[in-house]
Amino acid sequence: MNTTTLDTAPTTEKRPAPQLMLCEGNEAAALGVALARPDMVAVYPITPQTSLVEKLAKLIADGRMDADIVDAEGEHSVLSVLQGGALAGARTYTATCGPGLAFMFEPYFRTSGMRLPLVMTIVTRDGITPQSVWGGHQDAMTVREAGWIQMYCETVQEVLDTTVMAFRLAEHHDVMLPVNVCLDGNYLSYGTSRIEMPDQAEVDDFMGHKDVNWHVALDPLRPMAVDPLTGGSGGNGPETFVRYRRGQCAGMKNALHVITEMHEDWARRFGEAHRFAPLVEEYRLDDAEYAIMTLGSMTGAAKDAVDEARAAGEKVGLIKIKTFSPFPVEALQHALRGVRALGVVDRSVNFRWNCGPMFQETLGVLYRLGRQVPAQSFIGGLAGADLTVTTFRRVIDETRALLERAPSDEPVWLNAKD
Amino acid sequence: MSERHQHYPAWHLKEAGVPDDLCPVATEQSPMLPGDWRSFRPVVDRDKCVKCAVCWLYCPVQCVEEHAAWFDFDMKTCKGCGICAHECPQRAITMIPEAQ
Amino acid sequence: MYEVRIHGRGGQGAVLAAQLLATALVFDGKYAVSIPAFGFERRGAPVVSFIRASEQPIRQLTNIYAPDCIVCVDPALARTVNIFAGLKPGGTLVQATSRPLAEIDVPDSVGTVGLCDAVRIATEIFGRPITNTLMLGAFARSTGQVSLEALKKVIEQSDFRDAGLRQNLDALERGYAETTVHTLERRITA
Amino acid sequence: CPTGALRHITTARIYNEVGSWEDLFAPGLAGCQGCNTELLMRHALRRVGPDTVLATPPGCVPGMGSVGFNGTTGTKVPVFHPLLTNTASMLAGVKRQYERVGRKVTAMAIAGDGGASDVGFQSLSGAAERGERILFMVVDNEGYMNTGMQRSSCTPYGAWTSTTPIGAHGRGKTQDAKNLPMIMVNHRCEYVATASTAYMEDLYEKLDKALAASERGFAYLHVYSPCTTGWRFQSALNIEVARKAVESNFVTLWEYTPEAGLHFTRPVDKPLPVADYLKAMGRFRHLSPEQVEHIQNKVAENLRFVRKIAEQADEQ
Repeated sequence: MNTTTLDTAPTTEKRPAPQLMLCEGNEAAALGVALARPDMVAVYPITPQTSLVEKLAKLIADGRMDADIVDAEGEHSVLSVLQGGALAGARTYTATCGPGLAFMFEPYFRTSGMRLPLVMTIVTRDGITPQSVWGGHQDAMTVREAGWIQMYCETVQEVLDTTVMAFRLAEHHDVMLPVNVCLDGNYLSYGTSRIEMPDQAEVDDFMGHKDVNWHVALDPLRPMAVDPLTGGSGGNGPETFVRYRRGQCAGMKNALHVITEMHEDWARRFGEAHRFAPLVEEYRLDDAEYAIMTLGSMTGAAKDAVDEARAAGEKVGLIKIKTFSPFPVEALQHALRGVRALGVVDRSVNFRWNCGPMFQETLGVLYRLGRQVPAQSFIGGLAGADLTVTTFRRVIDETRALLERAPSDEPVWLNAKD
Repeated sequence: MSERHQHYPAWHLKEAGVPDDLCPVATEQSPMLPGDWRSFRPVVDRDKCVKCAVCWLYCPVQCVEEHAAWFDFDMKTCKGCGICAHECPQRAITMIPEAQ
Repeated sequence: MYEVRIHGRGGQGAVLAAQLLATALVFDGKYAVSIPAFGFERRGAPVVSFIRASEQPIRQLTNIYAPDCIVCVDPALARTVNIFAGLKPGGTLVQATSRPLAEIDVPDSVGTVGLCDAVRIATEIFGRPITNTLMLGAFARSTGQVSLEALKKVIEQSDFRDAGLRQNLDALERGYAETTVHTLERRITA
Repeated sequence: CPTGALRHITTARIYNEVGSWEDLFAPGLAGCQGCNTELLMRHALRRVGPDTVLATPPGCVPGMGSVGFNGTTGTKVPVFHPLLTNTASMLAGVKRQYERVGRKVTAMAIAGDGGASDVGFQSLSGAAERGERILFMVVDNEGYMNTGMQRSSCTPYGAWTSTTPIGAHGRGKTQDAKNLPMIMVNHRCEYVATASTAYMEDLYEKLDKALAASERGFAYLHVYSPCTTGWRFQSALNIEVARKAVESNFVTLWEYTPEAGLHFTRPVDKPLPVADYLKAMGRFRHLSPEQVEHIQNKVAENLRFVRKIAEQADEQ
């Protein structure tokens, strides 16, 4: 977005009184989708995503949303139908989680390779085995290397707002990548809270012109072969393949500043209730000696725990990751600048490193900082386990202890019996 | 029916301003010609050919060309499979070895 | 922060009641969050849902372990579930029951009891024991945390699949009117 | 027609009608010498025309370069390489969006039997159930020929493939072929037909009907396509092998619509023994008399099964 648009955006004073309502996270995602006016949604029900697609179906049945809805026979086809739709020019959306995400891995990987600007909510779910239908980030974390942008939401309002923004991000010409809005199964998907509905006309203005298949199309008026075989050990195959891969990585990198600009534009248009940290949120960090790191809906309880600790004189702050893919290295470097001990809470497991995935990614950022910061991986909230203020008081206590002693190589399993 | 058979011109990414590192696509037609695959070539006996088009109907590469009074083959693309010779009802086509 | 835990059985609308209550709290100008507990909720199985209300924005999206109030929409549930677990000393119990206070086993942590013969009233109104809207009326009467007007507005805006608006408004009003509230001063010993 | 005169007239008629229409594939494709699939796809796309989006899942069709290699394409209409598993669903999305914006575009698949009957069957079945408006053509060469002749569920009993080899314990495939077109009939598609490149007039008629049906619902065309390389016969004999398959009733040609039911389009009154067909190919060279008998019985059973449904349609 250029500055002209920002300057002409309506000011807070002119804005009509926001429409207050109460809804659950899944419903907020559906309302965000409706605001973004997609042409096509494809759905397949799976816990805890189901109420989201039910809401979409109802919005369409009630005529409140003008989109073609495809009840496909499985997630693999859900994403495939949308790829076809996008190649014919449709703005497209779906939602899934856990086993459904695993089932769609083949078209999932291809979506980013074809630079199709799909938006898909992952209503995060743990598992696949031990079988669990409850929340956890293992599904979304497992597909980290598939080239999608992933943003994690903390509140119901953030779900709604991020869902709308995701479409503009995906379709930005410097990005052209599919986006996952990650919304925690259970506590956020079914959690009901007060939100403000953005104004449709203003959202339309924010979204701008739609053109999702300017770069690749299946259109008899623009004949082309889409996704021909590329590579091989001879000729121009490998360099052709590398060119596309590098292009994907460049799109990912570009996404960082597009996400930042977009969040700023959004907050300017819709007001402070709609202001969210785009990449990394720094909470009470300014004079903090040590910090805890969170992702997604656990952050609310963690902030309350930080407030309690602060009230008791502790110099603790909190770092929340909003954008996980691309990983916000520079923003996180900034957040970690004065931190002398760090506790990172993950709701999933990195099997290779015996720690949480966000913890492992953060180690790379600390290396870039050139600082030896004692850091501890905490793993909790698996399979729907509740991460409460009490849990985070423990995380804070154990992180403070790192100021005096070395961290453990083992993760701290927050919901374990021991 | 005929409106289905209008020709659409080729489309070019570069002219449309699309970066070449976005999505793997191809708009240039493959220049490959398999005429050099042949070890036998079809030869038409023009006196026998009645232009029944059986050779055209069954030619996998569709390299049959119509002439005034007979059908012949485009040797740039003929792979020399011999189907035309085998199917010709007039026995008007013979497969002969390509010259060494 | 005011925290409520609603106990019921699958099919009785405890989760919906929590959402309706949270909405009414927002209509009263408060912030509110409701969270259902997650299990395999099937018709008849014990279920629970949580509501937080505050004058300030609410950040915690978690279950509630030390509620200010317990609403139990099923008369027999207390026999199988410890509905009083974690109740703050002097907290409120809002119970659907046909029995008088003397016949109800109430632990010392309870300071206020609201009783409503919800099954009987629901059967009169709906022909079925749908007690959730009735018990919202009972909650409003027992705690004063939410206004009857806000609850009415919520019900008027809701899309009920199985019962009419008039019936639900009746249920709400009768739940409010026909609840008896008892203050157990002697028990507040925290 | 014993004199061949009838054949002369019909082939010339097809040529006169469609011969001037453009071949919508590049002149050079890397199909094997005498490839029946290449023959079929060139005719089919010529008939269907340029207002088409073509999907060719992994297999011989893109393998011969129809979607191209490293920046060149082998097709003049928009063509893409879906996954082996999602051809029907991707096409459904394409077609739906063009319908939404009011454009008439044919969504067509040319898929192999493996990608249709095995790993791609779920999306095929789902699209057929939803009545997606697609022309789905299956090229049945009875195996995974592009990867080197492995068994598919459409491979017939007894056939050698590289995964049903002949050895001390192996005697070729031990199961009968899945009857995919009959399964599609049971989806009550808008149109289902079987065809053979040996019967081009029949094939063209069915392409016309399938194309029209694909504007109303799911149109499914199952074309038997002998594979000179995988079935082990000389390339020049391709059409003869295809013809013998029909003449022996190993393959039956019929069409189905929900209104008219199922009808044979080229019934064979005096079929050849199936052995005459089997002998034409190296992949059946090892068959024991018992195996040949099994296949002959299977041919009879298949015929009875299809006939029964055709008779039900006749009674109506």
